Amino acid sequence: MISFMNVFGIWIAAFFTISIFSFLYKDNPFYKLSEQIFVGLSAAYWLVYIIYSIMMPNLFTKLIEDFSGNAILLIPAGLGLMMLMRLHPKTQWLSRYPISIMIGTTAGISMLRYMKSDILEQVTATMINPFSAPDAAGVVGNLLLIIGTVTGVYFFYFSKKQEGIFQIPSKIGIWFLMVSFGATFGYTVMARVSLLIGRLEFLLRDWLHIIT
Amino acid sequence: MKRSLPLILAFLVGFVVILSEFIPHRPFNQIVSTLEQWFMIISGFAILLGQISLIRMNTHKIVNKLPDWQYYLAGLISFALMLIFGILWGMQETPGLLGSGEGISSWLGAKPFDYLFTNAYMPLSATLFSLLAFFIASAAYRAFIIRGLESNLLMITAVIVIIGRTSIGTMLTGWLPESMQFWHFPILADFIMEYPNSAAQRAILISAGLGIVGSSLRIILGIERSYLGGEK
Amino acid sequence: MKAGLLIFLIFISWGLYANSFTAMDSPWDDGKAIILNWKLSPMTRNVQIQRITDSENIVTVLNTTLPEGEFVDSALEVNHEHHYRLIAQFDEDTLSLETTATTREQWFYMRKLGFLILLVIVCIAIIYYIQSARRGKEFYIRRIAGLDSMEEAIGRATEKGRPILYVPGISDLDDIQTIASLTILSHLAERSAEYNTELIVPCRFSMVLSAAKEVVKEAYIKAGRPDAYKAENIFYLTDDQFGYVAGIDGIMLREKPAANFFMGSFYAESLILAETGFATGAIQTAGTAQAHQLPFFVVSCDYTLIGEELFAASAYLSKDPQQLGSLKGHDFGKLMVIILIIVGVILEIFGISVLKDFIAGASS
Amino acid sequence: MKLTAIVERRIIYSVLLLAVALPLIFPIGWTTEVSDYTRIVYELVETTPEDKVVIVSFDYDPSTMTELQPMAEAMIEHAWKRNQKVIATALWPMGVQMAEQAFTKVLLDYPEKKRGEDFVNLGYKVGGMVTVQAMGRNLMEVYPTDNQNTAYQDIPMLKNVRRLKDVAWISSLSSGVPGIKEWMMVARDNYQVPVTGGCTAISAPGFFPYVNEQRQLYGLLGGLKGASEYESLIGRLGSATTKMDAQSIAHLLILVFIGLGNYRAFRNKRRQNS
Repeated sequence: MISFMNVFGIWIAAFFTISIFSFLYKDNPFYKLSEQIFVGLSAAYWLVYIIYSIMMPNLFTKLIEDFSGNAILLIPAGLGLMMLMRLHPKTQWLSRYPISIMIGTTAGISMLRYMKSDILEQVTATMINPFSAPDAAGVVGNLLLIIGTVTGVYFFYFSKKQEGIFQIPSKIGIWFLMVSFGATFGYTVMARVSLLIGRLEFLLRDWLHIIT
Repeated sequence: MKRSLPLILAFLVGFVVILSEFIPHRPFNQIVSTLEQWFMIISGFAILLGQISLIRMNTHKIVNKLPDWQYYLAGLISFALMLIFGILWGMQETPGLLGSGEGISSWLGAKPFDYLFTNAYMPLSATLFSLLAFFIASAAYRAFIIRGLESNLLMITAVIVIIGRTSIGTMLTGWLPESMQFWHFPILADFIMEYPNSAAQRAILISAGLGIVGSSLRIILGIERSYLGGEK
Repeated sequence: MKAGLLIFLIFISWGLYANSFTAMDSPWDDGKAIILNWKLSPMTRNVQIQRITDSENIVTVLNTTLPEGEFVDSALEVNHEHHYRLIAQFDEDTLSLETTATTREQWFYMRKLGFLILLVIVCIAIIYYIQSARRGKEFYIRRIAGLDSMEEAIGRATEKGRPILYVPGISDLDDIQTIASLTILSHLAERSAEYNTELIVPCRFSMVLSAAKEVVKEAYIKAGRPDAYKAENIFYLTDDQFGYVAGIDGIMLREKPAANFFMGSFYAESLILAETGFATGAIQTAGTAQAHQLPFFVVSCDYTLIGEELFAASAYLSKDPQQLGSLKGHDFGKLMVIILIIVGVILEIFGISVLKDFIAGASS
Repeated sequence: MKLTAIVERRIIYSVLLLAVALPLIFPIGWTTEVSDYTRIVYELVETTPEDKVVIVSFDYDPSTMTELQPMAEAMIEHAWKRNQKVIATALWPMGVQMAEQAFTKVLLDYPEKKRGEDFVNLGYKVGGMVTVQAMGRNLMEVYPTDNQNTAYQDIPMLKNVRRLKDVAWISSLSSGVPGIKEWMMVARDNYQVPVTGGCTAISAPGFFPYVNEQRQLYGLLGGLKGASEYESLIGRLGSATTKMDAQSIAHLLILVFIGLGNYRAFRNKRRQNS
């Protein structure tokens, strides 16, 4: 039976694979069906996943095993229930408390994290001696790195009319952005084609057995 | 009151989080991880809101026989199936209400939840992801056009990096002498990735970082409050 | 006899040579580290440092040949006395030294001083400019094409009698980009209420759904059209990244929105959304600070808000003096960053790393 | 002839689909220039004496199988060719099945290799870096049995393998955390066992700096390209080579599309002008 169910599973997978691909031609009943099944399955998947991997170990198991030691967890549990009060129009305003606590946390954490890793770390990484590189290409590269970073940051300067001489660094900044966009695009092609190869490998090998 | 108390809460929480970054002493050094855990638990409860919204919407469409209602029925059924399987027999090593369902597992080769995961969810997700290969091709065809200096830069670097990443690049310029190695496609592509690309990425990170610091500050100070909605 | 004396003298000289091994609590930290210092005779062959924990378990924390040095033993128990033993091997002899130290947690991280100072400078600048904006000072803001187009996009949708699709990104409320996106949504909702154009907002997370509902409802009330607000147009699809995208693709194909907005945090799915939207002929505006996804929006959308432009949007759209003041504060930060980089590079060229180390302290 | 946008898209999609599918069915076997990163991995395996025991760790799941599975197959084949014995471990739960699949595939060419004597699958253990640390002290405590429930002490090839120090090299095929970095930080830095491995093309640039003088990583296979280079070194026309052919053709095709797009834009412009 297992082997039959295995083969059956592969046929299901092949059906969904082809249905999603069919979307590239045009919208059709197979895609519509797969899309809705996908939405339904995945919504339930994450619900079950969150119950077993987050709610059980972090809340329920802890409260059941040692209630008094983990009584503080009643606060987030209470806030979670306040969130659910949204379901009733009369009690909807209660959900503002959990939301504001979560947004306050987010704001605090983001402020620190981005100041540290996206501003200070990037700034120190740019503080280099451009002439310390072993070869000419390295020196040119380092200079480009410094100029690109500075002009790029300047491009985002909003509160000054970028005219005349002030326009030049901004223009250079855009060039760097464009080079970077092109490079990122080109760099990603391989990874995306790999995904397609993976699906075709499934269809041709596991389903049709055309290749080994 | 209904409006100002949440703002005060957001301020207090945000301020304490920032303070705790600089204070190594207890209890401050545990505040952030505690709040992060709370966040997980609160959003764990909140997920039900979304799911209820999904069920309501689908039932609405099915009951009123709106266009394509059959597909929404299929969606609702697959939602229920996955949920029931998960609750009854659990997922992977976690048992459900009825234990791990050895009987049904030996028949299917896996727990029903995992069976659906592997044979329906995974292929759906992977195939949707793989559509990117097609879209990257059509976007390249349409957008990488010689027009002005900026779009040329975009196109030329993309072409260099695409060539440099595969064996085509090695074949095309492999004959270059040692002194001109810099122009060898794979090396040139690496150079672009390492220097001009990093520079622009850094500029984006730094300025967006400032935007985030500013927005966070406005939220903590209660200036940015649209997320709370109206007064009533 | 002479030989014996010689050996004795060598022995004495070892003794005289200040073989030292000290341990001290690492200052200004969370009390999890101890700094170990040793200074031994240069004839040392090998040095082993062991931590002797309470249960007589002996852990070797370091093995080296250096006769002197410093080592930081970290991830230790807080406010606890720790015992260390140093075993030094000479050519024929071994020497064992012991020391103890107590870890202490302090009230400030000294290494984060640079971080704190810069953070405070940026924050004070932002608050200062907000205050001066409140007092009536006007700030200029340069043009952002992606936002000027919003009007045009809404107009087009109204003309064609088709809805507007707004995707608030795929991150939860724990991403500031999502919150920035909700602020933009509030402006857009107000405009679409005025034009009486339908607005569809699919959400990936329940928290975002709740906030988005509040935001849109408020905007409709503000525009004086609470009757036109349709709660069912703001809905949840699924928590799954690609499931969510599949759902949005379906909406784009069937509802045929005339204008698509993708604002917030996006990952790999950016191109799927933008290309499908392009195929349906919608006018598309995107905005994200996710540097890796920007190229895909740039090639497939009509307008793209790049990086910080997403956060500048609410100031730009509302022309609210406080928001503009805050933006001026960000610009101050940019100026500071540019100056820091230039000064840092010049100092580095002369081999001075003080500034770099001071700032880098925080991230280590 | 004027094509509508929809027809153009459909043509692009069909051509791309064929361009990727055909090389998979009819392998071309283009050889590529072998990079140093790959050669170092090859030489490590090649110079390890016979009868040594080695570890291949499967730290990935089906989502990155396209790139990493060929590496696993090629490295197992190479080790067997040199008569080395392979232990499979997994820091990712799905890695266990990945290992079984890889062994099954290579066994087709090496039917004489026996489970327990030439290879063993110890299975998945949770914990990442901590687990690797524990393996450094005592393998048997971490893995009392293999995935077939055979007790550790009853597995012939593991008789002289007590801890990580007793293996000749470790290869982590890694698509994230925990993965190659954890192996490197513990097995290489603490126990001085050569650590090598492979990762996806996207994450490779982050790991190449570790392939340095100190050999923090003993070479690295970066994505399909690395895997196909390895296959060409051991003389195997494996799936990485055929997939790399598909990659190269797809890349070429995208370049052709860019060219055609420009031609079309150029023609449209001329038509507008005239």
